[in-house]
Amino acid sequence: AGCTSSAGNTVPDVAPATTPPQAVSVFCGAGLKAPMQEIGVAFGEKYGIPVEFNYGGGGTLVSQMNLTRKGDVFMPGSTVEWQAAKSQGLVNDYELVAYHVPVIVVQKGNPKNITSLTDLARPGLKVALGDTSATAIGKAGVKMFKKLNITDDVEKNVVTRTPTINELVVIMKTGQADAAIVTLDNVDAGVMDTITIPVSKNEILVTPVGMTTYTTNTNTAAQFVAYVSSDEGKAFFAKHGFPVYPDPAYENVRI
Amino acid sequence: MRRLSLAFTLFVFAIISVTLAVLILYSPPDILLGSLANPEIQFAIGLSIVTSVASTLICIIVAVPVAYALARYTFPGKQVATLVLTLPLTLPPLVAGIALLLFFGTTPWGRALESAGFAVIFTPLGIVVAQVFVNLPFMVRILRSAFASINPRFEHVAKTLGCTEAGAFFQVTLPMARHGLLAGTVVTWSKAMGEFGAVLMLAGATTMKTETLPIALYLNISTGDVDLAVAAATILIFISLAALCCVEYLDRDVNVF
Amino acid sequence: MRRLSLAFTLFVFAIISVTLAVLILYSPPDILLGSLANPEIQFAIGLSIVTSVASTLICIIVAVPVAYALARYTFPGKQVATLVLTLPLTLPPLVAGIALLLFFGTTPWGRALESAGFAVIFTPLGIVVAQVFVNLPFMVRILRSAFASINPRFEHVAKTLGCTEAGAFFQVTLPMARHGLLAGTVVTWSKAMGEFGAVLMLAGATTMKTETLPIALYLNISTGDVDLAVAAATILIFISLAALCCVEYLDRDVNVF
Amino acid sequence: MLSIESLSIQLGEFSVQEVCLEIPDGEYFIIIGPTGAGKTVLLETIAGIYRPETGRIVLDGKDITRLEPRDRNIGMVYQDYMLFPHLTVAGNIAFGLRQRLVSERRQEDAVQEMGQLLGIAHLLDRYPITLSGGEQQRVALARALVLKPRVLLLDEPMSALDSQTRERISRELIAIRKATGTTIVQITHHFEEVHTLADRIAIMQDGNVVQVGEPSEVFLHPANTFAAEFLCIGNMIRGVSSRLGRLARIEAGGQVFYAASEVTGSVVATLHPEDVIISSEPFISSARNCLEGTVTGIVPVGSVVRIVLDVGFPLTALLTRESCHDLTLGPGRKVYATFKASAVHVIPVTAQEPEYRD
Amino acid sequence: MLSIESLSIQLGEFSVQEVCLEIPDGEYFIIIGPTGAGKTVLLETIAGIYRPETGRIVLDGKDITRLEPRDRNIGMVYQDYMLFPHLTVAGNIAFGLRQRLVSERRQEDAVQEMGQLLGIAHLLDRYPITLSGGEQQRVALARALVLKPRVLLLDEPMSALDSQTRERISRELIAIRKATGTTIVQITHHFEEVHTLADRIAIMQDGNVVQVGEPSEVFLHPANTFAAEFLCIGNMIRGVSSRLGRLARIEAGGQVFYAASEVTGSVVATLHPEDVIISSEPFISSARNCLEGTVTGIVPVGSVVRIVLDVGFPLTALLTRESCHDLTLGPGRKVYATFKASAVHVIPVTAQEPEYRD
Ligand SMILES: Nc1ncnc2c1ncn2[C@@H]1O[C@H](COP(=O)(O)OP(=O)(O)OP(=O)(O)O)[C@@H](O)[C@H]1O
Ligand SMILES: Nc1ncnc2c1ncn2[C@@H]1O[C@H](COP(=O)(O)OP(=O)(O)OP(=O)(O)O)[C@@H](O)[C@H]1O
Ligand SMILES: [Mg+2]
Ligand SMILES: [Mg+2]
Repeated sequence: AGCTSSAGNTVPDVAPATTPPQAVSVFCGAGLKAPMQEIGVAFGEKYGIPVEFNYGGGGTLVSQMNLTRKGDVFMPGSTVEWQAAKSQGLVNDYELVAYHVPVIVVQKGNPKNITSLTDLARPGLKVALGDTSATAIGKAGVKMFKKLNITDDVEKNVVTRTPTINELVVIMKTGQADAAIVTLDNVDAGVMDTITIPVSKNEILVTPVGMTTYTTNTNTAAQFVAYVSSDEGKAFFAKHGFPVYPDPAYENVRI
Repeated sequence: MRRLSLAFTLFVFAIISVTLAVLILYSPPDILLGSLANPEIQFAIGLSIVTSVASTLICIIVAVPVAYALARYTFPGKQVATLVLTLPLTLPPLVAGIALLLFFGTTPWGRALESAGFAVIFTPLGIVVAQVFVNLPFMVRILRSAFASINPRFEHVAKTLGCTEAGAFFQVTLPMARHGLLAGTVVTWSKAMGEFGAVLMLAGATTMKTETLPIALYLNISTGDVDLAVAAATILIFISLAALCCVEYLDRDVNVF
Repeated sequence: MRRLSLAFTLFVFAIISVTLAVLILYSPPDILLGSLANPEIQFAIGLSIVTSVASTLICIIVAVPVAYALARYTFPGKQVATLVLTLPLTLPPLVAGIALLLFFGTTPWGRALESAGFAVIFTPLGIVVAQVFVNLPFMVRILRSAFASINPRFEHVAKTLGCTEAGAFFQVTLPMARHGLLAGTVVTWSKAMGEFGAVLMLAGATTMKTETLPIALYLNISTGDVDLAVAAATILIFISLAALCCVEYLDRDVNVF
Repeated sequence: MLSIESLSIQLGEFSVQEVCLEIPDGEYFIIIGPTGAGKTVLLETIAGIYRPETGRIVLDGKDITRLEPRDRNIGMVYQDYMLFPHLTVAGNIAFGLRQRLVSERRQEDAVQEMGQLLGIAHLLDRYPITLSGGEQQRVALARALVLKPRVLLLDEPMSALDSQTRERISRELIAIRKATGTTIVQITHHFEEVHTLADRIAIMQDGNVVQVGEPSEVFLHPANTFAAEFLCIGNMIRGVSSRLGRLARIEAGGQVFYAASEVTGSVVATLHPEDVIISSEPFISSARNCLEGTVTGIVPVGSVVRIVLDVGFPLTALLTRESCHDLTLGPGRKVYATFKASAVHVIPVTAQEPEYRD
Repeated sequence: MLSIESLSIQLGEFSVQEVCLEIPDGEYFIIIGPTGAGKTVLLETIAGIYRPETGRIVLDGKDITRLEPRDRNIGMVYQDYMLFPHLTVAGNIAFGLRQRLVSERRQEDAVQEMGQLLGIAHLLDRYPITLSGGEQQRVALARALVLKPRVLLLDEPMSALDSQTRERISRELIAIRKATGTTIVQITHHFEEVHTLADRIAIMQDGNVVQVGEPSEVFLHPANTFAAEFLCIGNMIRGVSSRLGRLARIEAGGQVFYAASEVTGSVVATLHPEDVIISSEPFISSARNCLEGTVTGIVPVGSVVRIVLDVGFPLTALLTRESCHDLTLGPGRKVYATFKASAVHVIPVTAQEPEYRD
């Protein structure tokens, strides 16, 4: 079987290894596109193995993997999606690469004077959050509020829960909410201010990378996973504003 | 010709029915029944039906005069109007949602509407607004073609028989364009029923408030739960089936040739 | 009637143009130009145009005989076929994508096609397949109505003038249905151009390979880059504008009343 | 009184120019003219389908030129019927009544009555597309008649009917006009209808009204050679006229005959074939022209026979079959053609007028 | 040779039943009949638009009943024209030629020629919807004629034309038939066309062919009272016939007259008005019937005058205006009506036949 329609130096992804080398197919969270795209180029130059990314929401990627059994490497936004994939037998072990650090974003200049998580419980605020089941950030929020015991009060302020972080960014940009919880890499400093959440109260997410269970391209896949989780790979994440794993600041993050 | 087109029909029929069958059979009956028993899904079904019917009605009411004006009258700027009214067709729903969010959230008109009690952002009303915005150009485009295919002389004749202009339109042109009207209604309602991107942006996905069936389904996919998603899709298919049966019943026998 | 319908037109025109203007003005010109210079965006534009044109052509070629068969012939199971061919209309694109993934990924037919060199999963071909699957029912529904509105006696007359059945269709029925055909083409092409969910599912979002403009836009939003996304949408609007101008030019003056 | 005051209509390259007509109440007015003369355009303008460029249409002293069609109280039967394809025959007939909010019951009664009157009662539940041409035409008539309009415009309303049905409907039209005083303006290509129905007629040519008058008057004295030719006046003799007392002495083809006219110069003399008497012997009287000629053709035309003579110029006479038989006519036979000077109508040939051709 | 062999067609409630016709090559065959008789359905079945239930259509020995319309080499002009609205007049006329892959140039030439022939050359670039009725009809004719088919079916092809144009086109049709030997089958409501064009005619009623024959024969000897009535034979006298030598002695309304017929019993005697001679004095001869009567009506009909007498039953005679004037006829005047026994046609009245009504 051949994937004749793909461009350039890509080659069939299920055929036995031949020359030119078979591309690594990476199912990658859409939010990680910026650093991963560069890693792909660097990896290709270094090992002469092309990398093909398929971007999407974590859930979408799991569905695709489940239905098609394609993809050599899986790299979702957080370990939450990894667990979903693992429960379906699609992946096993991972390497951790970087942190997705939840932060509070507020409108530019912080007009509502929000300084901490507890301020989100203040009556009259408009808060936008991720969906509690569909997004890792939503799940993280639930845990944070529970820890602070402000779940009910925050819930009263929630104007919308969105299925991806994308909508939260757009909502903040169009001024439809006073505050939202997003991850650090999503912050657009031009239009919003960031309020950091202390690590103790935070629910920091970690981005994993690993091989799929069914890949036939084991060697290159392992090579790619190793590259991404190497310091060389992590540097690209650092460049794009991700704290890389492991970071002493986030030492006691539970995964 | 007959043989060829029947062969094509059989072929397309086979592909679509196999695909739908694969989809429907994929979700085990117990999951399907489980979803149906779920109050969240029940709410989503109800909300989807109510909003899609409402937005389709609004589309019809608005699109009929607009399409008629574009098909019949000449007025300054008609060509520009024709283009602008067709443009939103290509907007991906997500972008349409952003545009609506920008319009209602950031412009003075949008705020004026909101303070006049017409709040659309993150409300069920927003679902209807998003569906209308996304579907209206479809309805207008289809109806315009339907009206343009009808000889205006019939209206003139109706007027000499005592009709007002509106009377001639409602008693002659509209019934003569009923094929196009039905096609437009089916397309609009179907799209409204399945609409997702724009609704999500403008109305949000608040459980038991603005969660329509497609959104419920998307949330399920996002959690990686394909089975539940497919169950929701199956429900959607059965609702459509019922609705389309009604429309086909209306469309039956209206060929007077 | 005239005044009322023009008022409606003006109203809808105003809302749509303001909304589009807000969207277009939102992305500063330098970002817009920047995106246009970006090879990834350039590739996405090209891919979008190529795949949407291809899928529209396929839709036309397939839908014309199917719609004709449904409008003209009687055959056993016609009612069922009519319903099934309209059903996918309501499927949210994402679900349509899942259905296609199921079909091509899990069924023996799908695998047979793949081993025959017709690989659609995560390939550009998949984009076309997804667009066709999602849009074909629209085209069929609209064309069916257009054909049903044409008196078959014209075909009979053409046949007595020496036409074959196919000749009569292509020289009489199809030109007489050109309004509906153009409407269907505009709708189909626009939807193909903006299609996202089904394409994402089936063809994936591989940069420089299966990344269409709506997907580029989605990826931009995902990385928090709303400005770039809106710029992509603006480009989409301008492409549509150009295409629609052509279609309106074709549709001009074809009223022979 | 329906007055058309210098009405002009422009449609593409074609125009109706400065038409003036006065049609008194209850008149049966017929418009004739060659195909493409603008008859339909004129009638549809009166009905309100086209907007005139200039001129006025005045009905009973009220200017209706800019009035909505529905406020004119004018009914029309269209040449192409224009039945609504999505309504049954009954629905078509009742269409106008429904606009007037007539009760369902009375609509039904009126439709039934019209159906009986026009012989289409058995078709009421059918759709127009399944009707024969004549049936469609009668439905179109019924749809207009049922409204009992003040003025009825009929555009070739019986062209698709056989002569029996045509006669029956003509009788009904006359009865309706008598009962209601409706003014009827009709277009027809049947001269028979002109003779049996019309109070007055108008001849149109190329968007102009060429002549208006009572049928007998117009047939006897066509205004110009076009009218004479269009009216199929059998004999049109080109000649030169000079005065001779109170008569005109006309020389044509080497022969001389006399006409009761004062026109001199280059002329066309018209003479109806039925005014020509054929006899075996000459038959002299002061009032009559008598020319000798030979029979060149005998054409039976329905119930009569058309005899063509050569009397220096071709001359046609109309005889009943009986007379033709009694005279034992045959080609080459020498006979005499007698006609009154008063039966000859003389039309001056003006420079502008196109050459008379056949 | 076009043979229609017991053709039956069913359309809704209407049916054409067991029609048999034999039309030899080059014949001009005319079908007449009241509106809704099934003439159009019959013609369109021959053209291939409707499929017959039973029966065969055979052209030149070849069964074409199930053949595709395009393989029949039959041209048709439709009653409702059926011009293609999306094509110009030229496009409509060239349509059939395009199917035959005739070269562009020759198409254009043929279209031009047809345009000239039918007087529509100035309309070639227009769309049908802007044409007048008569113009559309001529385009429909041109579209069929240009293909020079083996058989030409014309469904009321000149109903929307004025008499001059009609005459011109009739002449062209005759010329075309002469030049190419085309068989022409035409439907018409104009008896004039029957007389001037037809070799043979058929009368249809309610889906049946009632009578076939040469026009003169059919007009003189209608097969039944329906045909006689439909043909507008002016006098239909109901009476009782008995044999008297080689004649039939017919009693009607207290009067007695003789007919050259062998039919006895309850009869209807038909007599053409033009066969009745009116005189002031009786005019005795062995071969003639001479009845005394009073004038009850004088109706001028175009170029002739219809005189209605009461001779015990109503009797109509046709005179030229001249004769009418010479006889100084007027209502109430006592005159004598003379007609030959051979001019009277006697139709037996059978039980099934519907009552003769007017
Ligand atoms: N919309 C139009 N554009 C251009 N020319 C037109 C239009 N409508 C009518 N005409 C022309 O105007 C002329 C008069 O048309 P009209 O229908 O009045 O003729 P008519 O006298 O009724 O002829 P007929 O006896 O054949 O019905 C025709 O030559 C026709 O081609
Ligand atoms: N599709 C149909 N369904 C039912 N009845 C039909 C259909 N088509 C025609 N008829 C009926 O068949 C009869 C014959 O129609 P046809 O058109 O042959 O009449 P015709 O003799 O041509 O009359 P005309 O002189 O009025 O044109 C009519 O009474 C008509 O109503
Ligand atoms: Mg006309
Ligand atoms: Mg007919």
